[in-house]
Formats: sequence, structure tokens, C-alpha cells
Amino acid sequence: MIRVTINGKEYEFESASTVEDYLEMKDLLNRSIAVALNGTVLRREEFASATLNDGDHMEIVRPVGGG
Amino acid sequence: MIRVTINGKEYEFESASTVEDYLEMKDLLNRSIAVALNGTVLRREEFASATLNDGDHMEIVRPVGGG
Amino acid sequence: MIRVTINGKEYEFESASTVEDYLEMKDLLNRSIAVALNGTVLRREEFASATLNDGDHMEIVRPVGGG
Amino acid sequence: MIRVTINGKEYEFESASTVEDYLEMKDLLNRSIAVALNGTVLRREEFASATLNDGDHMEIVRPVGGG
Amino acid sequence: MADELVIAGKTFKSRLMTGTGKHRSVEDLFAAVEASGTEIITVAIRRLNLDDPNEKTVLDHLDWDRYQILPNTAGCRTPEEALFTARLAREVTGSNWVKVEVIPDPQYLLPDPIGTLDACRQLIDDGFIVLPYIHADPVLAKRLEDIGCATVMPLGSPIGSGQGVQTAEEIQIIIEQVSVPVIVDAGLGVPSDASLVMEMGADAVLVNSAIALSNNPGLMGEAFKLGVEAGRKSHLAGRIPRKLAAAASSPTDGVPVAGSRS
Amino acid sequence: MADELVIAGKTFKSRLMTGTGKHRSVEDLFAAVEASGTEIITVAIRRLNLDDPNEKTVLDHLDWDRYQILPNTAGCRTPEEALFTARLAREVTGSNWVKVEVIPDPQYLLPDPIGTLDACRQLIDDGFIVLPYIHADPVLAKRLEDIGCATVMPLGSPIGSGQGVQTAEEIQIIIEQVSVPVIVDAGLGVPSDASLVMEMGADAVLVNSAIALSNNPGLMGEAFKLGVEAGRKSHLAGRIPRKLAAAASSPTDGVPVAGSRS
Amino acid sequence: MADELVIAGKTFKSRLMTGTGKHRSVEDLFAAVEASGTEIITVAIRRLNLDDPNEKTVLDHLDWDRYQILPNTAGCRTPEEALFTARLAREVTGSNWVKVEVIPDPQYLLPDPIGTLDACRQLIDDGFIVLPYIHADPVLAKRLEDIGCATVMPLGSPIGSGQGVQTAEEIQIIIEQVSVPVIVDAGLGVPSDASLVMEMGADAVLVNSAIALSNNPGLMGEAFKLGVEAGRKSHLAGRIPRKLAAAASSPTDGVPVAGSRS
Amino acid sequence: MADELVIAGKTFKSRLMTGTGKHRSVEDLFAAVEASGTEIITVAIRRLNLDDPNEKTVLDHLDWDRYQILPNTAGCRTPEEALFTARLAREVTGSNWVKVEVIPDPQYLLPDPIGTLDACRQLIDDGFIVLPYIHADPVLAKRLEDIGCATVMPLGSPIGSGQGVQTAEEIQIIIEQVSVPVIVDAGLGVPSDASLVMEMGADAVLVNSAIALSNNPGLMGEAFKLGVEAGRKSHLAGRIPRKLAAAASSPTDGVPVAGSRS
Repeated sequence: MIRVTINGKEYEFESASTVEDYLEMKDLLNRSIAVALNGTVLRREEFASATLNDGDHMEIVRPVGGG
Repeated sequence: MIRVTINGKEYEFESASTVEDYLEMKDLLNRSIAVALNGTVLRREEFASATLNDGDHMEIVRPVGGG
Repeated sequence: MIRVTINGKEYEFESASTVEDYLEMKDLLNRSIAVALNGTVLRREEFASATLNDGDHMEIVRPVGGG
Repeated sequence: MIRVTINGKEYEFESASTVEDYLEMKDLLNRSIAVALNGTVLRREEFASATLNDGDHMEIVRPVGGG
Repeated sequence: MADELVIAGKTFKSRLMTGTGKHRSVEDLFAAVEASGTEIITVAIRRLNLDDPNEKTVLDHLDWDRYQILPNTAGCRTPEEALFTARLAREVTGSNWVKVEVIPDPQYLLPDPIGTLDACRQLIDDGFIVLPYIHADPVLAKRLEDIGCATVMPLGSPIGSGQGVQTAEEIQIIIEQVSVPVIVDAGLGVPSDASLVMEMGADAVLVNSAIALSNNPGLMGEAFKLGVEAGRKSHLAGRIPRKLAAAASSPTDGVPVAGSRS
Repeated sequence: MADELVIAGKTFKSRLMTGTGKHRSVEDLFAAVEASGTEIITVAIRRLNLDDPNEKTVLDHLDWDRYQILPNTAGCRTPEEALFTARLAREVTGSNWVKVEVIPDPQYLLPDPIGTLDACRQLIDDGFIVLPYIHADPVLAKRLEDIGCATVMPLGSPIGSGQGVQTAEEIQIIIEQVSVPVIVDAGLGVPSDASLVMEMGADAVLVNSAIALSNNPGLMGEAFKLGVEAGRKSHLAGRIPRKLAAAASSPTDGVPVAGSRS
Repeated sequence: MADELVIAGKTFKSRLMTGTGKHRSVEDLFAAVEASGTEIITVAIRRLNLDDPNEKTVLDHLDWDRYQILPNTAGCRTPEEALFTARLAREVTGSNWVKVEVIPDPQYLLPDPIGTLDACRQLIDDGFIVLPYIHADPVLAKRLEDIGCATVMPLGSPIGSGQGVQTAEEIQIIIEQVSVPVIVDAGLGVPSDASLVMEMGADAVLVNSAIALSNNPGLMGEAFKLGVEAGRKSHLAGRIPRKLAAAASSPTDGVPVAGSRS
Repeated sequence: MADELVIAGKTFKSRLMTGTGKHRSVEDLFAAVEASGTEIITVAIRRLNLDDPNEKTVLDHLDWDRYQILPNTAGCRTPEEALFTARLAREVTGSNWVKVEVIPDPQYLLPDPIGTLDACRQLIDDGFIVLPYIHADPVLAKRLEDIGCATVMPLGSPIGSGQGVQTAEEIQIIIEQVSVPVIVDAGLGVPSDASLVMEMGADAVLVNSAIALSNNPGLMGEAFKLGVEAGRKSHLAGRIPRKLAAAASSPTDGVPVAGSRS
């Protein structure tokens, strides 16, 4: 049982998984988003290799209207 | 019975009288006021001779704070 | 010999003539101008009847660029 | 023969001397001035011990009118 | 429906009136008038030069039928002079429109409120369509509307000074209080001056020196055309209110946070 | 040759950059962006809502290929936060342009000069094209140019305040002293505000709230487009000087005189 | 020799005239009049309340002999009403000075130029010393001087608005063109407003609301006294010219240099 | 209780600081300093002229014990130069107060925000009482307060320009946001400029050129003294709010009516 904070909210997972797995599960893989893991911004090609471990912080962002 | 409008309000009098009589009656003779009768401004010395007749308009004014 | 002031300058003429004669002589009849004789603005149809007499003042104006 | 730059101008001296000697010679010791030697600001009590050597830069300043 | 300017029953698409004075060349005047898209042009009335009666003026080259000609009474110091000039103007231009200027002061060319009201009254009686040039005096503007003037033309700043709009507060009150078209005349130096009064709700502006004496009258004429349209559309669109504090234009929540914090 | 805006080697016809925030509807955003003719639009970077990941934003409807996307770092208070946000922005937008905002003060949203310079230095090292949002401080602007910023973006007044240009004198100095494009950002409320700085020689303006929160964003977007063009053309045409006294726009001699006088 | 204000042959040391209206209490009025050092106070003329003829007004407490009383015609919309009120004022105050107000507009209380000129002409014929309250219209001011007014009193902004001086350019021209004292009246909100016009060369100012409605009328009265004196002395001393560039106030050469450089 | 200015624990009655530069004569300096009532005077540090070491400066005539001496670092372009000059100043004046100027730009003499913050940090570590001269940047002002500066000294406009207060909005924000004394420095041309910022709540002003280069420095010094006091008292008394519409200062009812009407 691992805990990962995503966008400021804590989630629990049965087991460790990759960022790609998570995004696929949430059906976000083809969305225009960006991801940072523990403060480091990931490149798309890093999604598959980056694993979510207990205590990790992940940010998933998108562009929105702004000035 | 005569009617005189004073400062926009109508008043009734038993009989004709002078402006001076009226001011004396109202105890205004020694106050710093000015009087106009039917649109004509009176000088103090005219108070005694000016008579109030039915339908007359009289204005009695004083200085007040102003800018 | 008569003297007429035109646009502020005095001119001498052998004999009295009409405004129309003068304008024709100066080849101004078909120009876009307006004429005033002794302070009175003439209508075009009055040019033929208006005579220039000794001491008259005539103004001949045109539109120019202005703001 | 040593060369010392004082207030941006080069001066020659027979021999090394102290800042105090120099100021005394120029009759500046009791004036309200401040002195820096090679970029270091001196305290008054250091004048006697600070020696002027060949190639040194000295600044001697005073207050003037300013905003 | 179209957004049109109506003066004395006549309809205009352009809200930029231009003067025809001070141009360095006929080409400049043409370029400026063309580019500005103006439909109303002002002219002055002056003595013909009898020593050279055929000398051309810039106006001889304009196609008058394309424009509403608005003669002015520039140079007149009294109501009498204004009346005399207006009548000459009517004869020569065929137009009974007149921009009334009664100006005793040669230095700042500021109009005389009393003389102007007097001249307007007489000109209206004489059948003229009267557009008075005035100081930005709301009470005078109301009086001129009341006697039947077709518009009021308050000044932004002294004629030809290029100082822009020194009278914004007064012009705002005039716009509030009169119902005839308010045309801001005199002193405008750049398109932003024109935009500013149009944004406030002015109906039109009149520009001469700022275009004619620019280094490039054609380009400046176009610039004023755009500025007037910008100001008008802004007025119709409705501006945001002024606030002292700021208001973020990007969302204030959901800002991403580096791992160490959450 | 065309009058174009060049930023970091890219060429643009429009000198009006627009923000995409605060619009009441997608339709409003479309209308505004279309009418404004903008070629550069700013966007913010925010957390995806994981409870409703498919929720659309106004941006999902825009054809991104038509615009230069300029992500901002709005909401960042420190250089670190700005760097983090800029890198996320680069990944998601594919654009390495960034409008740097380092803003510690929530009330007036005024930028931090020290933090901004620091963030810009790091972002330039990291390969970004950097457009910093700054107070109208000429010395800071020069320093930002010196370290390689692509533009400087001085503020007219606080973001979203609609106060217009409270910093005209400083902006004029910045225009004199820096050679990268000067883009006036923040506080513009009406087209005349935009015209004013363009007339002074600014290279472009960025507008968001004044358009998005207008009663009619499409019409206001067009109004700003016209105002920016008006100001630019005025700058190129060359304005007349300001004078204290008046200068008649009609000839001063040759005024007709009624008979009694001559 | 002393720097004195002369109106209609009377000499005054103070250049601050104060109104007596709107005070919350007699104490406030006293404190304000005392602290302001005023020598000329305005009063209004109103109907005596016959239902309570002995009711006191703030004026019953002032020592009239210490001041030049300046009755106004506030509330009058026409020359006729102004004449009537002025004559009543003369009878009751014994003063033949009058501040002429002919104001048809209740919202902005702006004076009528035509009605004011007309009223002034009749009052002068009737032996009054006339001080007209006017819009800042230089041509009107000149005409009022020409018919014999003792001063002109152009407004800074609408009465009681506290907007300050919205008419600086026009007031500057009035100061240039008329030789009777120019007294700026209405709209002044703070001492800097008064200083500003005094620095320009105005001869005096009249203040009422800004003092009477301040939280501390006594202190504000003193503040205006100081501000008027500051402005007057500044005018006499002669201000430095405005420059675009800077000019160092400390010597630019002789800056000390750390040893490494020389 | 007295209304006093407190800087770094020292108490002052006067809120007018004066510079000692640019005076045409010792007499002028004396007259100005006397009349201004100043308690804090600034001085610059310059090389002694070794070719004429006994040459007097205006300062040789002042009684230094009567004033708080505030040396400046005018002429310094970098933090290093400012530190060096400040240390020389401390030795020669015995005062550890310093007005920090780090100014790379010779034309407008605008200060460098980064260099100024850096210099202030080092000077505070070195035991100085630091009064930095800055652009009117509220965020910079807050940062300078946070590191321990005794005051902040935002500019009104470029040094010696006499342009007055071009930065009113920013100064208002600084006054709101910092708790150390806010002293407006540079560009003030007339007392109304000083009154204006004091009315806004500034704690003091520093004036040099406007007094020294006036035609009559003594009289202008007094004028500024009065203007500063006027502004301060006005701030304490509390100004009336600005309104768009007018508010009569005389009662609106009870206006007398000529007989024909009632």
C-alpha cells in the first residue's frame, strides 16, 4: 500500500506503478498535460520509466485561460 | 380680513398694518434682517410707511452660513 | 471718374458700371465666388442690377482651406 | 624615488613616508577629511602607522554641498 | 442596424470631420482627406486676390459633391462679422451649414460665449444649420442646444496647440447634458486624444492641424480614422470600471507546486 | 516594406497581444481573439482537476497552430516557482517562450524586480525565450535586456485595474534606452490607453481584462486592434509638437470686411 | 514692502477667503475661521424661519466687524433673482460687496456665462462691488473685467466636489490676461490644490467644503492657510523650470575611487 | 502630543529634509537652511582639491551640531563604490547615517534596484543607518524595509527635473505597505508637490534643486516649509472625499423669492 500526493491531494495505491500506468488508467495519456515528479518536470518519454513510490509528490498540469 | 404671503406662506390679518407693526409684533425690529415687499427691497426707514395690503407678498431674510 | 474700394483696395473707373460688368471684365463671372456690396451680400441674380457708385465698398470672396 | 597616486594624480616622493607625515606636510591633519589607502578607508588613529609605498593609491576626501 | 452620426437630419458614416487648412501641398490634402474617410470638411472664406484672380487654392482640386461642406467664420471677432462671413459662405458654397467662430482673442483663439450665442441666434433665424465652436462650458452648450443649434463643438485645448484634451471633465458633463451631437474640436494632437473623447461618448471630432502638419498627413489621417473608430467601438462595447487594486487575469488557484511543498 | 514586430527572430503583423483569461464564455474568447487580430496569446498553467479530468477549458477550442503561445508564470511568488512553472509550460505547450511573472504582492500584483531578474537569468540559461513582466523601471529594463531577455513588458498600472497608463514618463524613458521590443502590459482599460503608448513608440501592448470583461468582448477586441494600429501609424507619421499658444488653422489675412470698414 | 491683496481699494493680508456653510457646529466654524486667518468670509441670504424667528445661525456668534462680509447669490438661477438677493444682502449686511452666482444647473452647479455677465452689469450700475463666480473661461473673465468687476472667481472644479483644479490651463490664461485679482473658487479639496493655483499666480482662493467637512475643520483651516502662503511665496520666489532629463544635485566630478582604479 | 518624525530612534520636528548642493552662494545656503527649518541636511563626499586644499566649501560655514548630517553616495554606480564612499563619509562626518544612491544611468539618474538592495544589505551589516534612494517600486520598498533600512526614499520624478510627482499611485501603495518612514525625494519643483505627497501620508520630503536654484532660495525654503506643514496637517485633519457631482455650500432651501412668484 503506497501513498502518493497528486496535485496536493493524497491517493493510495495497491502497489507502485509508473507515471505512464497512472495516466493510462486515468485516460490522460493523450491529453495535453505536463507532469512533475517530486519537483522535477518529466519529459513525455520519461513517463514510462518514472515510477511512483510511497511519499512521492506528483503534479499534473494543463494550460488554462490566463493573461 | 386681509391675506399676506410672507416667506411663501399665507397669513391672515384683521386689518392692514405697516411692515414696522408686523416686525414689532413678531419682535424682529432689532434683528439683522432685510425685507422685500412685492419684489421691492425696503430700506429700514421705509418700514414705518410701507403698509401690508391684501394679496401682498413679503420676504423677510437673514444671513446664514454659506460658501 | 468714380472710386470703388474692392477687397480693401481703392480702384478708379471711368464710369459707373454693374457688379456683373466688373466680374465679366475680370473674367470672374463663372468662378465660385461671392460678392458683398457695402456690407450687403448679393445673390448671383442681383449682380446684373447692382451698380458700382463712387465711394462704394465691394468684397469678392472665395473659399480657401481652413479648419 | 617612489610614486604615489593621490586623488587620481601621480606624485613623486624622495622616500617612503606615513600618511600622517604627508597630511602634516600639506597642513591637512586638522581638517575634516577622510583618507583611503589602496581602497581601504583609514581610521584617524591609523594615519601614523600607514606608510605610503611606491604604486600606492590614496584618496583624500571632504564633504561638499550635495543633495 | 448601422451606427451612424446624424446632424440636422443628414446621416454620416464617418465620425471624423477634417479641416482643409495648413496643408503643405494639394497632394497632402488629398492623401489626408482620402485616408481619413471624412465626409464633412471645413473651409474658410477669404478675399479673392484680385492681382492674381486665377490663382488656385487646394479646394479647386477637391470633388465637392463627395463632401458636406462646412464653412467656418474663422477670423471673425464679433457676431456681425460672423453673420457677414456666413452669408458670403452660403452664397459661394451653396451650403447653409456654418461652423460659428466668434473669437476676440488672437493668442489662444478662445471663443466668446456671449458673442457666439448672439451670432448663433441670428444665424438660426436666417435659416442656417449652426454648429458653434465653444469653450467646454456645459451651461453654454445647453443654451445653444435650446436655441436650436445642430451640434455643439467644445474645444479640447487651444486651436492648433496639439495639447490634446485639457477639458475632459467638462466635455463629459456636456455629453451628459445635451442631446444634440457633441463634436470635440481643436487641440487634438494624436489619435489617442480622439479615442479618449469618443470613449467618453462624444459623437464626433474635428481635426485639422494634427493631420495637416504631421510629417505624413496621409498616414496621420488614417491613424485618426482608426483612432476615432476605436474610441467609438469602445464606447459601444462598454469599458471595464477603474479599480484601485489589481485583479488577476489568470486563475489564482491550482498553481502547480514543486514536490517539497504541497 | 512592411512594418512588422520582431521578437526573438519571429515576425508578427499584429502589435496587439491578448490574454485568454477571464472570458465569460468560449464564444466571447473566440470573438475577442478573432476581432483583435492577435497573433500572440498568453496562457496560464494550472493543475488538472483530477475529479473531472475531461472538463474542458476555453483553450481546448482554440486552433493553437494559428498563434504563438506565450505561457505565463502567473501565481508564482519566487524565481523557483517561476522556473518550475515555466518548465511545465514548455512540456505541455511545446513553446519555449515564457512571460515571466514573479509577484509576491497579492493586492496590487506588482512584480519583484530582484526575483524577476534572477528568474530571467536562469530561464535564459535553460534555453527559454524570456519576456519579463516588470514595473516601469528603466534601469531594471536595461539590465533585463543586457542579460538577454527577448522583450521587456513594463506595466501601465496594476493588472486588471483598468487605470490606464500611470507610468507614461518611465515608459518613455524605457523606450529611449532599450533596444529590444517594449510591450506595455497590464492596466490598459480602453483603446486610447493603447494608442497613447504606441504613439510614444512602444512596440506592442498586451491586453486581457479590458477586452474579456467588457460588455462586448468581440467589439472591444476590434476596438483595441484599431487603437493599436492608430497609435502605431501616428508614431510613424510623426505628431505635431505641443504648443502653449494657439495657431489658427484658417488663413489669418484676407478676412472679408463689411462695407462700413475696410 | 508687504505683499498684500487689494480688492476694490481695500487691502488684505490673507489670501484665503472662506465660506461659512456646512459646518457641523459653531465651534467648528470658529476654529476654522480663526485658524485659517481669513479676512473675507462669504454668507448666504435665506428666509427667516417665522415659526422660530429666534433660532440662531452660526453667524450670530461671529464678530462681524473683524471680517469683510461677502454675501453670495447662491441659489439664484437668473440675473433677476441674483439682483433681488444682492439687494436684500446689502440691506441686511450693510456690505455692498457681492459674490455673484447665477446657476441654472442643480447637478454640477456650473454658472451661466450669459446670465452672470448680465447680472454683473446691472449690479455694477446699482453700486455694488461685484465678484463673479465663473467657469474658467478666459474670454468671459476679460469681459467681466472690462465692465468693472472687482475680481473674477473662476472655478477649479464643481462646488463641493473636492476634485481640485481641473481647469489649470484655463486659469493660467486668465491670470495672464486679466489685471483684476483672480480668485480661484470651488472644488479645492486639499491645500496642495490651493498652493498649485497660487504658484501659478492666482491672487487668492476661496474654500468652504474642504475645511467645513474635514474631520478636523480647525486643523484643515490652518492647513489651507499654510498652503496658500506656501503657494504665494513660491510664486514670488520663482520656481525652477521643468526639465525632461535629470540634473545632479551633488557635484559630478571628484568622486572618490577605490585604489584598484584611478 | 506632538506630531514628530522618528527615524532610527531619533526624533525630528521638521519633515522637510534639504540638500546642500547647487547653491549660488553661502548666503543662499544659509538663508535656505534657516527658512526651511530643516533638521536633516544631506552632503556629498568628494576629493579634496590638493592644488588648493584650503579652498572653502559652503559646508565650512554651517554649524554642523545643529543638524543631523546625512551623507549621500551620489556619483556611485555600483554597490562597491557606494560602500567605499559611505565608509569615507562615516570617517569624515562622524555620522553613520547614509543616503544610498546606486545610479548607473547618467541621463535620468534613476537608481538601480538590484545594486541598491545589495549595497543596503552590506551597509546595514557594516553598522550604517541606511536611507535608500529608490524608484517608486512598492515591492522593492518592502524588501528594503525587510532587510532593515531605516526609511525608503522613493522618487517623485528625475533628480533636479522639477517635474513634480509623476509617481503618485506607486507612492500611495508604498505608504500603504511599508511601516518605516516614507520620504519622497527628487523631482519636487514647488511646495504643492510636497503638500501633495504629505497629504497622501508620506512622512517627509527631501528637497534640494527646487530651493537652491529658485530665484530666491530663502523665500522658497520658507515656502516649502509651509507646504510640508500644510500637507501634513491636511493628512491629519482628513480630506473630504472626491465627488463627481457638486454639493452646494449654501443652504438650498429658503431662497428668497421676488413678489411675483412665491
